Amino acid sequence: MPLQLRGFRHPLNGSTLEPGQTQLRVENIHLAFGGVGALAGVSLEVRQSEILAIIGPNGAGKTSLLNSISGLYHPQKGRIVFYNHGREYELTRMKPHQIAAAGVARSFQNIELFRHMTVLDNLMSGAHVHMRAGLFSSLFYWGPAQREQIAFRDFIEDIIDLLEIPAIRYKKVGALAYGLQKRVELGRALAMRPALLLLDEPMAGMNTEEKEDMARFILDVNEEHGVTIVLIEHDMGVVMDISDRVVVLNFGRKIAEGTPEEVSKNPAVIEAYLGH
Amino acid sequence: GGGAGGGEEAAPIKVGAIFDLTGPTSDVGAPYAEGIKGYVAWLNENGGIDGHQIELISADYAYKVDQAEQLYSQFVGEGVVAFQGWGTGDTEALRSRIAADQIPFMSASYSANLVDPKEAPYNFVIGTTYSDQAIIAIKWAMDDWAAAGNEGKPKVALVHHDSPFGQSPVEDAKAFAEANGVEFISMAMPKGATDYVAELTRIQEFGANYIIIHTVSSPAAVFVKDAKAQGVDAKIINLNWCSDEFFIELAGDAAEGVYGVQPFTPPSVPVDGHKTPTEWAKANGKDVDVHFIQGWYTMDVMAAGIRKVIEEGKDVTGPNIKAALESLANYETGGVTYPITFSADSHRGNLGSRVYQVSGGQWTQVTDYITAP
Amino acid sequence: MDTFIQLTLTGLTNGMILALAALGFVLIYKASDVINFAQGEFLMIGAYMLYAAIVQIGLPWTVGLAVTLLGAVVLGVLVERLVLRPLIGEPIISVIMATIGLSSLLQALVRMVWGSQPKAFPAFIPSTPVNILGATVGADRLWAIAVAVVMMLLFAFFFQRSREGIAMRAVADDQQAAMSMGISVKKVFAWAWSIAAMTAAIAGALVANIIGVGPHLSHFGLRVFPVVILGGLDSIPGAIIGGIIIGLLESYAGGYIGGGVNQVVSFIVLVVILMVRPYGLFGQEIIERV
Amino acid sequence: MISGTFHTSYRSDMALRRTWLERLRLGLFIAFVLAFPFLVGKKPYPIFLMNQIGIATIGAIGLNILVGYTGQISLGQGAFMAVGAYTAGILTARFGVPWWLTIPIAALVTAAIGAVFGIPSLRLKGLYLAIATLAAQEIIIWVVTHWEAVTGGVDALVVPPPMLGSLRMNTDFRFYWIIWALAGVTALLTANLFRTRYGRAFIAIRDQDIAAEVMGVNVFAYKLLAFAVSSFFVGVTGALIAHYRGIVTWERFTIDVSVLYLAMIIIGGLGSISGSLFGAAFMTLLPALLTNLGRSLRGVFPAMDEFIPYLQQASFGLVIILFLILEPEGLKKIWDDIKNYFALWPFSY
Amino acid sequence: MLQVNNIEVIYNKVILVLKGLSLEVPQGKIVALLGANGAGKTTTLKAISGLLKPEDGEVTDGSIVFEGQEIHEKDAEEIVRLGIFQVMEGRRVFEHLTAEENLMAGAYTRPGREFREDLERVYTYFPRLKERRHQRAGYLSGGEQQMLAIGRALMARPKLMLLDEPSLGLAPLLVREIFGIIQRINQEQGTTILLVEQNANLALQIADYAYIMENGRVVLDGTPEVLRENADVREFYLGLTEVGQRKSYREVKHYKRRKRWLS
Ligand SMILES: Nc1ncnc2c1ncn2[C@@H]1O[C@H](COP(=O)(O)OP(=O)(O)OP(=O)(O)O)[C@@H](O)[C@H]1O
Ligand SMILES: Nc1ncnc2c1ncn2[C@@H]1O[C@H](COP(=O)(O)OP(=O)(O)OP(=O)(O)O)[C@@H](O)[C@H]1O
Ligand SMILES: [Mg+2]
Ligand SMILES: [Mg+2]
Repeated sequence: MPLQLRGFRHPLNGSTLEPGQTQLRVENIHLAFGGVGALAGVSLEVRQSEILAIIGPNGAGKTSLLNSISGLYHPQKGRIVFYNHGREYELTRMKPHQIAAAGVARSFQNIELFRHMTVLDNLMSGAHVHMRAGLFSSLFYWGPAQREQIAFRDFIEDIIDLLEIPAIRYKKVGALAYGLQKRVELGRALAMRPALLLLDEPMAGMNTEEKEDMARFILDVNEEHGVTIVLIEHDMGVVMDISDRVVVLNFGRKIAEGTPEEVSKNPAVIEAYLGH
Repeated sequence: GGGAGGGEEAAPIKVGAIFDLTGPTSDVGAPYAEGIKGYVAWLNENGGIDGHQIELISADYAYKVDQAEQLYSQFVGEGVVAFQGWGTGDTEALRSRIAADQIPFMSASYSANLVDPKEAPYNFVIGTTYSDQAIIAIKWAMDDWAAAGNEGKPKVALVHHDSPFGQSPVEDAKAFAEANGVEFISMAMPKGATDYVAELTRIQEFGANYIIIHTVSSPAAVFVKDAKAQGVDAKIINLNWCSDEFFIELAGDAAEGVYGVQPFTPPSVPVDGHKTPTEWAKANGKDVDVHFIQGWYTMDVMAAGIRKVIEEGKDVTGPNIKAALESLANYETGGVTYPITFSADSHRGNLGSRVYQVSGGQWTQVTDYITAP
Repeated sequence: MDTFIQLTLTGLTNGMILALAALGFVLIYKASDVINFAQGEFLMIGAYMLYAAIVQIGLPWTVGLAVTLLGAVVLGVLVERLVLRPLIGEPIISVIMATIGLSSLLQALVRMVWGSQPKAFPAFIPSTPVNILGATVGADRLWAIAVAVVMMLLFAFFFQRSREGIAMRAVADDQQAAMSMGISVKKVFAWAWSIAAMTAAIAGALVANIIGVGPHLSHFGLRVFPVVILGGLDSIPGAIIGGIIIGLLESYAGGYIGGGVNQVVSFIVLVVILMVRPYGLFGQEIIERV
Repeated sequence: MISGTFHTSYRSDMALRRTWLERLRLGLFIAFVLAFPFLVGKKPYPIFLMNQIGIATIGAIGLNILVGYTGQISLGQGAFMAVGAYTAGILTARFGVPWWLTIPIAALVTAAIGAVFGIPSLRLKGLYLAIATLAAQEIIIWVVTHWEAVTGGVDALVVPPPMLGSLRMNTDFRFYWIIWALAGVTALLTANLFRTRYGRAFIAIRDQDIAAEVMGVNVFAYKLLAFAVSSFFVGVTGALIAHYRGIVTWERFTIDVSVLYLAMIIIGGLGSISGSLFGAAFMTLLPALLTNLGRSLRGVFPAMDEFIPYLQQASFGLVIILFLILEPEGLKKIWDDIKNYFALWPFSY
Repeated sequence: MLQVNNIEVIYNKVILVLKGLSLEVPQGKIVALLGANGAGKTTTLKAISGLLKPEDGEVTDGSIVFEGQEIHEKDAEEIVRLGIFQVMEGRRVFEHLTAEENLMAGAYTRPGREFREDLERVYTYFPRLKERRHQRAGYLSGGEQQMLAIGRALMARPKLMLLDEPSLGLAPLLVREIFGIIQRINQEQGTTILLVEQNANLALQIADYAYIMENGRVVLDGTPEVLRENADVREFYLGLTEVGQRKSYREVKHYKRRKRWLS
């Protein structure tokens, strides 16, 4: 037990790879809903500890791509491979909860928190995959179950500090301001101790100041804990500033890839997404 | 306690009762309740039992079993010495409890399970049991078949309510039929159906000559209407819960000619025993139907047991009432029922029923008492 | 073969009556996401109102029917106004519970006014047996089929094309957004409940014509569940087809198997179908996108 | 929460009762339960009512785990209770298994059956699932009444009285202790469950099942688990009824019972243990209250005699409706409001 | 055309959100309403359109006058009939209805004979909606849903259109397209527009006048030209540094972090 306890003191990163190694490979995936194609042969690679931004017009398939990675959608063709714990996970064959256990965490385009739980419980439920206590010891709240809860509480408190939300710990999330909810959602994903963090428009609907805060947290997680981040965002200011690489989707296809500078000068991207 | 004497001061005797006035069986539960209440009122107006008034502690339980348990517990707490229940659900649910509390119990559930004092020591059954009614129906069918000059034995179908109440006579009827070489089938009537054509189709394929219906009036009425529409020519015999006035009203023309096995003589066949309840009801603005009579005489038999206890000078307690009832032999109800007899070995109080037939929109007598073996 | 035709015909007529009872149920669900546990009571009250109009007051049956429909509208509006409207915005399960309370209340009212005893219903539709392909069926049941079909067509048109129909579906989707379109949610609810009460009254009259009027008519409320779930809670054609399937199933089960398996069979089939099609045969899928 | 309470360790911060006031309230309640039979002078009827409340509380907590906490509406409560009752009854009556042992066995059997009937929740949601559980209700009761070889079919199953040495335990007074001990254990276990990952997963499924799945909750497995845990306690309720009443009849477990228990948890408070207790008490006492009100009314207005049962029935419906309109979050909310008022007292406003 | 005079709005009888807010929208103009998250912009629009009631909100003081008529006590449906139409935050399309049925719902208060013509008009503004007219709105992409929401408003032919964050979640190109269309609607149809936006930059480009609110009150108002010169507006709404350069989110991080250590 003590050994594992020390484990919780480790940074939030759940990856076993070295920075720069390939962590996720999306290979030529196709996804259609009753004839309507959402993804038509997308391939890309994500490397350990980078921030990869995915941009593209509305309906380009960005969310669908994230949903495919986290197992909510099942592409009709192609594979998605994820490397962690010294093995190769074929995500296209796994269920969402297995993918979560493998080390992929995410947030959602429209906030999908557990509305009737407190902030603390939301974060604690993020640590679900790491908890081990059995049903019976939990029912009786016996030694191991109790010790585990307390150990994780400690871990969660670190996230609360990081996201600067100690004051709202015991609040029900449903009653919180929009910006705070987005923060809690990030916290819940972090509680999974992810190797790969997928963020779907984490800053939509925020004002400049809130965007600045969010950018700060994302950079903290990435720079200090080394967590790989894939992020969808429409605010080009944010994308340009914080991402290492950018992938551009349009009509379910990848139309460009590169550094923010390269991509923002790409005529196809300007045509489809940025405008003149 | 009771005791002799019988002055004005005599202590009232508390009897508990639960009725279905608002539940699924309230159509018949309500007149039955009126009968019981009417009898008690009449008895009290006429000096009670040897000067002891009967205090009827009653409430509606809407055929909800947990309500029955609750009311039972409350009334026993208030000191009732005997209990009038109603349906199969409450009678079964309270069976163990009344035995432990030693409270004699009567109800309108005539299930054969209740007549064995070893299993249900405090239950007393006033009506002919459903099993006996079905057997009487088969017996009559055999006689009728032979009397009409037919060869061999008739084929009999029993359709019943899809519930323990309905299921209750099936085994015994089947055994009796087989023992007498009568071909027999039974089937449940689906709940809440708007027609029974599917069942009738099977009965016709079976080729039944007699159909026994053991359910309540509304579905029975639908059944006979369908039978008429389908041109079924088998004779139909209703058991007691559908041999009543509602059946005739609901089935209309289709009711004509239907037979009924009924332990309680319907008011349309006047007997001595009808006089008192009818007069009392007229004076108090109540309607009299067969269920009213049924309630009235159920309470009458209970009162007879209590009277016996008082006459013997014993305390009016559950065990004493039980003993008194068990010594009741050939108790006369003015021709309303077959004479009632209980013993320590059997609480099957009523061995015989008559067969009636609907004619001119009312029940008329066809046979005298037929008894089951 | 004869048996088969007879069972089929009976199943069909039964199914149509069930479908008719289910229509109002579906309507309420469509407009307000509410499962109305008091639908059986609506049906019963409809039958009693017609009984009162024809038998107790002695009106000709056409006038009686009109009065009954009017009464049903009043009932629907009252229920909406007094019970449902205060609950707008509350969790759906509370609203459902309220309809359960309502059923108990309506039962009591009916018994207070008309007593607990079933009554013969004056056959305002003749039940003369009609012979079809060697099978017999009451004329009243054929009427039930006709009425159900007409109602279904009316409903389908109403929801697909008419402005009020669209408004109703909009309200079911998002009440606040509907209000921002100038749609009066209160009016839509009042509409939905009164139309539902009217169809229930019609179904009640037809059923009472067949089995008499009494508190037991309310059992129809429960029998409607397998029908609407099978067809899809929010589908008008689903109610009809669900009704027919359940009607046939019960008829065949009763005719070929017997032993009281009829209703259990419909529930078993229901579960199996739901496992394959979780929104019934025609119900619309809940859109869940993250 | 009482202001000015600081917790010096996560352990005390995560305790079930976090303040002395909360602990005091719980202590008072336990003291009340212990003293009740003596307060009423061991009279059977009040004790019987408390017993009904206790039994219903266990069942309501069970149902609340499924409906209130996990968000899976169930109309199968009655049937699951029947499974518990028949299992306990058959084991004692036919196989002579000691009565106290049949309670956990019945609970486990019910849990297994509950999990089986939870399988449709793999694909069904909301009201569709509710109707599938209604099917469970119908199917189970059908099996109970038709599987004569095992259940005795439609005949009532007589259960020999539970004996402890030579004491018959199912008198109202003696069974009281068994019921309330089990009710206490049920409440404690449930409270514990909801401060670990299992309970949180249940609530997560209720609030946002897709997010729960992506957080690593095996939603289907946990739904089945919720059905099983819920049915476990419902099975306890059934077994208690079997031993307390000494007889098991199917008519005690109809759809009405399912609806009654749903009413309990809605009126008491969804997703709340104390709410389950409040609801159980309310729905048990309301009819008793109405009946007695009716009886005393009959004394005052004998002419009303005929209408009183209908008034009773009507007021039952009316009380439910009024309750939902005036306090849709249930008795629990009212209780919380009172608590909050006094927690801040005398500084409120 | 519209005057909001000193209104107070309270939610659930306790939460005071608007604390004496006033603004004016002249006929035929585009007026922008800017402000931080939670400032009460949406609340203001709902107070005007009568949509507060279902959320248990209430105008407790002040008045709202539209074309000389007090409207703050009227029901939403009445206000729509008077010619005010709100495009709600977060699109709120009817997911189970098709795109065209959504538009039909928008035309609910209009006489049926104009329907075809209005529909064509919407399709000329949003050709993409025509392609998707038989698709369930729930499956449209975010941008298409936003178009549908605005299209629904057009169907009602309002005199005053209230737009709540139309750019939310839209791609940059589409944002510009939508703003262009808003401007066209204003010019071609003469529809008056009250626009709530987080994207201050764009809003100020198309507005004739703007209000900035904070904490339930208007703190600043003026023409876009004037506001753009205001230092606070430049820093907090337009995200510009003192020298007019766009701030970098990456630098903000270090700046903020330093601040965090200090505090
Ligand atoms: N569950 C679904 N069923 C049917 N179609 C879907 C579903 N999910 C997505 N689509 C369709 O797939 C396409 C891609 O949608 P997706 O949500 O991935 O776009 P996006 O790039 O995230 O857009 P946005 O920037 O607006 O969020 C769209 O046309 C959308 O309508
Ligand atoms: N229905 C409600 N009940 C209680 N409080 C509410 C309600 N709606 C909004 N509020 C509160 O009112 C305040 C103003 O909210 P409003 O939605 O008007 O802000 P906003 O300026 O539109 O913000 P945003 O930019 O996030 O959309 C917030 O503090 C919010 O929490
Ligand atoms: Mg997206
Ligand atoms: Mg807003």
